[in-house]
Amino acid sequence: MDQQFPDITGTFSAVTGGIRYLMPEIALVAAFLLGVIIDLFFSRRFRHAVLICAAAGLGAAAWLTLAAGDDLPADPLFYGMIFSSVFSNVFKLVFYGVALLFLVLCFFNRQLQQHAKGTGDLYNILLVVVLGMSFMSMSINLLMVYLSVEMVSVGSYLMVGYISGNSRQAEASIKYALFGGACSAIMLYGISLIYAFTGTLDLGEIMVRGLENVPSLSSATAITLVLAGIGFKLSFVPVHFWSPDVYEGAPTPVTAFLSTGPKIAGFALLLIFLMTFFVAAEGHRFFDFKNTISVIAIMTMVVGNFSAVWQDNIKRMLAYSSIGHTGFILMGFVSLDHGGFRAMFFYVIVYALMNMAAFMLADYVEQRANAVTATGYAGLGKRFPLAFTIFVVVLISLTGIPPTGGFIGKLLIFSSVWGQYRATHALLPLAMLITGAVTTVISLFYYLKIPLNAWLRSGDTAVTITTKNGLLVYTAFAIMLILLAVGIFPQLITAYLPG
Amino acid sequence: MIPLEHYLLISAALFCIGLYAVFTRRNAIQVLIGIEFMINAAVINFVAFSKYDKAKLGGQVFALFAIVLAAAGVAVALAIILNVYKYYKTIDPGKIDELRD
Amino acid sequence: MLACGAAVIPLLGAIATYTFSKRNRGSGIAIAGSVLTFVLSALVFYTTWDHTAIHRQISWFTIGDLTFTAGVLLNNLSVLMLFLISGISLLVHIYSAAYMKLDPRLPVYWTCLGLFCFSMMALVVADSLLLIYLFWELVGFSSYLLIGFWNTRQAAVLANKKAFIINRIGDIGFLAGIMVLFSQYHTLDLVTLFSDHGLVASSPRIGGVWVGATGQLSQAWLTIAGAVFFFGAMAKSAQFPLHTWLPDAMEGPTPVSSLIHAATMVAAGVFLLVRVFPLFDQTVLLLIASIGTFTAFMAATIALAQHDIKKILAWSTISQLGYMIAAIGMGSPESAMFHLATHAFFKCLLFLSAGAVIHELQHHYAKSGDTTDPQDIRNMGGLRKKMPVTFIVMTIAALALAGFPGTSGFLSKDAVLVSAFGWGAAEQNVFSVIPYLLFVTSLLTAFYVARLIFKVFFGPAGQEELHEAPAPMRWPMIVLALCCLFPLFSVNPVSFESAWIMAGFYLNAVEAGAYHTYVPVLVSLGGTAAVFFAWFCYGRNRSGNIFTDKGMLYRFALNGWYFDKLYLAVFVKPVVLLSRILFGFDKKVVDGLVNAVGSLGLSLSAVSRWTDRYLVDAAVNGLGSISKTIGNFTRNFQNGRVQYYLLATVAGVLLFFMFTYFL
Amino acid sequence: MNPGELICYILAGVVVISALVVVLTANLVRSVFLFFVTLFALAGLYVFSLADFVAVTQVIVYVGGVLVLMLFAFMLSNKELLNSLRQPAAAKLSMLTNIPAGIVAAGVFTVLAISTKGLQLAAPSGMSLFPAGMLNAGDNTIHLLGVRLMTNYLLPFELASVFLLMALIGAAHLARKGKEST
Repeated sequence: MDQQFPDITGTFSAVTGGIRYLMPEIALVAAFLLGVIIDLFFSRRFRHAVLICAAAGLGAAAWLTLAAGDDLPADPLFYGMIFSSVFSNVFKLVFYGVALLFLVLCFFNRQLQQHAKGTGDLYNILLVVVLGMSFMSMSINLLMVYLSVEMVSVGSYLMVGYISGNSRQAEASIKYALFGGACSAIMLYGISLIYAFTGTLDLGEIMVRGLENVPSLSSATAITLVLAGIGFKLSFVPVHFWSPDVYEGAPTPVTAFLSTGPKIAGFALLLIFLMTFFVAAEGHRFFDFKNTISVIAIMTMVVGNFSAVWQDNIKRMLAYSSIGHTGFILMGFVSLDHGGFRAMFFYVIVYALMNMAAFMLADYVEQRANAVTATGYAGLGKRFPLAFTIFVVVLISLTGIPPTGGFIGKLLIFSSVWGQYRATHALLPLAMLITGAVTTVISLFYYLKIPLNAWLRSGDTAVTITTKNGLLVYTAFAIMLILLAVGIFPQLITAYLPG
Repeated sequence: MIPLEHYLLISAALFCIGLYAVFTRRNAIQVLIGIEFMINAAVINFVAFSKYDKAKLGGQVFALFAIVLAAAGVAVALAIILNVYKYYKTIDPGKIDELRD
Repeated sequence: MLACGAAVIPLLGAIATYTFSKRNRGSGIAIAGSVLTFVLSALVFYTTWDHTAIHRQISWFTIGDLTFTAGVLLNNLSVLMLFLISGISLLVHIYSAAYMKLDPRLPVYWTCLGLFCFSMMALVVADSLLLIYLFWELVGFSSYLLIGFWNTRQAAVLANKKAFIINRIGDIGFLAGIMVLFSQYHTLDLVTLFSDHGLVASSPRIGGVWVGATGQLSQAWLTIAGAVFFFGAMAKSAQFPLHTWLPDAMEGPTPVSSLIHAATMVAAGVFLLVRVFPLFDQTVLLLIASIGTFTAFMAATIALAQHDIKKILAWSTISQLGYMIAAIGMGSPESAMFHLATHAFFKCLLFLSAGAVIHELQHHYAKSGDTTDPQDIRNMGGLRKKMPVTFIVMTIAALALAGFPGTSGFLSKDAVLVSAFGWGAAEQNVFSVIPYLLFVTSLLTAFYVARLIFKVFFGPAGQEELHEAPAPMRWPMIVLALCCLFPLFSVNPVSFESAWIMAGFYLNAVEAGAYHTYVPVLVSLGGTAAVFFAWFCYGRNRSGNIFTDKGMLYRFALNGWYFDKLYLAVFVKPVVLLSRILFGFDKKVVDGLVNAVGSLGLSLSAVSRWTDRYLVDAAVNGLGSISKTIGNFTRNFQNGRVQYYLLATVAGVLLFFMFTYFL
Repeated sequence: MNPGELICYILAGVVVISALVVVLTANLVRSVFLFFVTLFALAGLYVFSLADFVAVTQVIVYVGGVLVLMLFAFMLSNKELLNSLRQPAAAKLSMLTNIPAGIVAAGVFTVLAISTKGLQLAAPSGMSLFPAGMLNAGDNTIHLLGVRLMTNYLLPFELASVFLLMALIGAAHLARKGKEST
């Protein structure tokens, strides 16, 4: 056909060869397309048809990921677009799990179920967001990075504004969309600078060398802009401003999902981005990743935890606390070669579980007792003993007290940072350790508010208690058991972690 | 052919103009226009440097994707803006501040 | 394994009481479980004491190439603690059944108590620092539940929050210590680390370098490791400056105070220090000795001025814990353990007797609708005739606390003091004051405990129709009273060295010589003098009071040396202030700077308020457009606006960038 | 300076000046229409960078799609727009309030300008990073792009289609009225 492309069949088989490694993603797309059709034609007769379809798609994707097992490609797929590895598979399983929990939350959320326009589109959007997240954990090309980040972002704006049942939800969505749009434009500009400096979009050796060739100031500018874009997904300081407002305004199931799924996808992306430079071991010459991330981690922990102390609204408090957790997980990134890799994975998984459980219970209480503030929780412990018992355990885990998974996670992160400190005797790891320890104590102040109010204060007599949705609590209960089991037998997770 | 660093300068100027619009405009649609400026600034870079990348044409392809994704983003953002207008009767981002500490 | 069984039964009991508490309200199950635990512990104790240590472990989990193990370690130390805890908890269980009979949340009480006993016992038999840490936290958590058991009282809620947070602060020290040790030796197993030929003992410290199994650290880290472990123990064992939670923790039910805050939980800190004893170097030991002595002295002076019967006992607990800690610091962990064991019995008894008194008075006041505080010793008197059994057992306990011959306290206190004087003789510098301070403290102890007894049991009888506590409360007290006498510990009532507990530990002969003779004599004589002095002040005629209520020293002591206020000013307020500042910054991104500065001081905020008012006034006065513009300017930076979030974000990134690359 | 370069600079000038006016003018309608001018000038710049297909896409997608959407949204959301085309005069004073924003934007521009200045990327050192050679004015970029999109960039291409479908569904959902509601 053309002398430039002599072997068109060869190039094409290179593409088709990669398809078998994308079975989970294909399952998601298939479920998405099927869901669109079902929503159009059958949703009137079977209200939950799309939900079942989405759950089936996610289940199939999870199963395919597990079934693939060790069948991993040796080389990047699709001309260096993505790379499927053990680590991306772990992330993908977390995403699918979080999305399934989100579906459970949606199923029991009265506001969503009574939404006049139906919930079918939400599940379809969710599938695409999950698709984007799983590509975020695999992309090794800046085009794929941008595309998958945009998929997740735009999908998230839609999810936040999905109901728009009141002014606050609409406000949250516009804030999210404008902030996110600006951040992704900043990231795009950073990518364009990297392309201008290096001439390649592949995250790899050539790019690192190209960035080395330009003055360190230039490459630092480009990398800073890209990090700001990734930071938007992670909501670390100073790119965190949006998250408290959006988390408070969004419907609770969406908040639960956003503070878990896309955030973890952001960690996956950050990991890929950093590994590019760490593998080449030359990253420090033009950009001091470790110190930058250390400072960001410290600031993020301080801002998140200290601001949370003042919150009364539970969702807002959890939003700030999730900022604090972001800072904590970032500590693991600084000490990747001292066990931080494992620690980060472990913490991310445990964080996903406990965060989802916390929001589930917040949603449960919100729906049954109409309480959204800590002071509004007064005396509710006696009314919902099971829910609040679980809540206490989940909060204990979030604080990082044994015998819960949160404790093991914190222990692993702390010891990896300690290892980093031992290796370098630098000031910043020590500062991180101290900040981490202090903010852990601080976090006790606001986490304690919930049991304090629920159990130890007597509340108003007339609290309207509406319909039962026990399964939500039982799901949270199951998560609590997992957290405890993981706290006592960390082997349950560590045995399957890469790194 | 103008030198590549002039392209970089033009794009930097456009980027910062967009940034300024995002910070200051009192109308959400104009804020969106600012974001579009920032995206177009990146597109200038991609296109200008793509000249040297004949083998993969990464810059031009990226530019195409950026334009298409931006359009989709704008469509979603406008739908959201109209929803906001329903409740606030304004689309001044500065006046939409019910959610705060 | 019997020991595992002993440790787990309380947990099962806790679950069982929680599940099947409809009938009998859980008391039966709880007491039965407690009896079983005690029997098992006694068996374990009988088979293991003075035998070779038993150590069984399984692989717990693996991270990377590091394997963590879990298991039990039974040596003299742990079986003694096991026996002690199970014995005292059995008695407290029986006592509680009567004391808490009328409480509507009795099953919850049993559950928490069971959880506490479980975690405490598991703590003492655990064989790795990580496991100890785990149960250490559980102990803290269950005590949090128990202190706040009467959750309708605001004071109880505050007290348990305070206890929990102070304990958490200490836990960070513990965790830091674990991390240092782990990075040095890559194991947390107690036997591997701390046995006679363990890693700690065999790792050389040459030329300022601490050589470990996997590398070397500066010797400073050895000191730090010891210091942070001590820090952890300080919080649990209520040592200065982390002692303030303990007196407040008396808000819990009295049996809880007795079990947790006198006999067992606070002993966990001492236990930990004895467990990791080989780790401490000279600096840390000196620190431990000084802090312990200071705490002992300080708490004793505070106890002099308290009016609340439980508060007096609480401060005396702190003081006695100071003794134990000081003994460890002076390189005599065996006497610390001995004192721990004797103290557990007599302090438990003191609390239970106090509980009996409070219980009776409470009922009496409740019946007559009186609102007098049933815990204030100023309102008591003459109870000797109404509650003779209580009077006798409490007096025995008080004598033990004061260290009179014939009691167990005499033996253990002498053990501590003799080793202190032996140690002090070797010290040339200012630290040689430590044994004398401890001696003075023992006189103070005799005085305040005599004051307590005289105020409560002597003098004119105030109340009518008071009678002895019910039998389930009385009998545990009598049993404990017998345990406070010397025969349980030593056949020879005057020589602590013949005590089996001392013999059971590696007894490094105290080269004391003359101290053996005159220290016990001095203590006894001084104690007697102090008691007579107290009789002179309080017993003979109640108006006599050497402390006038207006004295500065008196107020100083009454308020616990003002530590709570100091902490409020030095620690709590800055934290609150800092979080307020950060909150303000986030709240009003840039404009918040004004508010942040404003929150720094009332005066500054007054200035900013004045500015506001001034500007508004100016607007009215015709400077309309300018002030509107400025007002608009400040309003622009108000919260909730996404554009200002973006501006702050970009400005933040820019500042960070400039700071990194242009400065 | 040959005519090509001159036109390039003129287009660049138009881009920057019109963008500045878009941002600074108080008149909303004028600013939206000047946005149109900026986009066209940008498309011209792309043509001069040998990216004719990108230029065409720019015109079709932005001018034909985005701008029209924005105008509609304008009409729907600014009822007073039809009455008075100017913002209230008081808004002019609010220029002062934009000073911090101006400082930050100028700061970003300074950093960007410094970090891209004097890179001499057209010089051989920059070229060496781009081993496959340069595009020529005569190259058929549409052909090249087509082949690349079907081979190297097939995965993002397909993924973008899924993304667009999702955005469409979502935007339609937000904009449409509920089935039951009036």
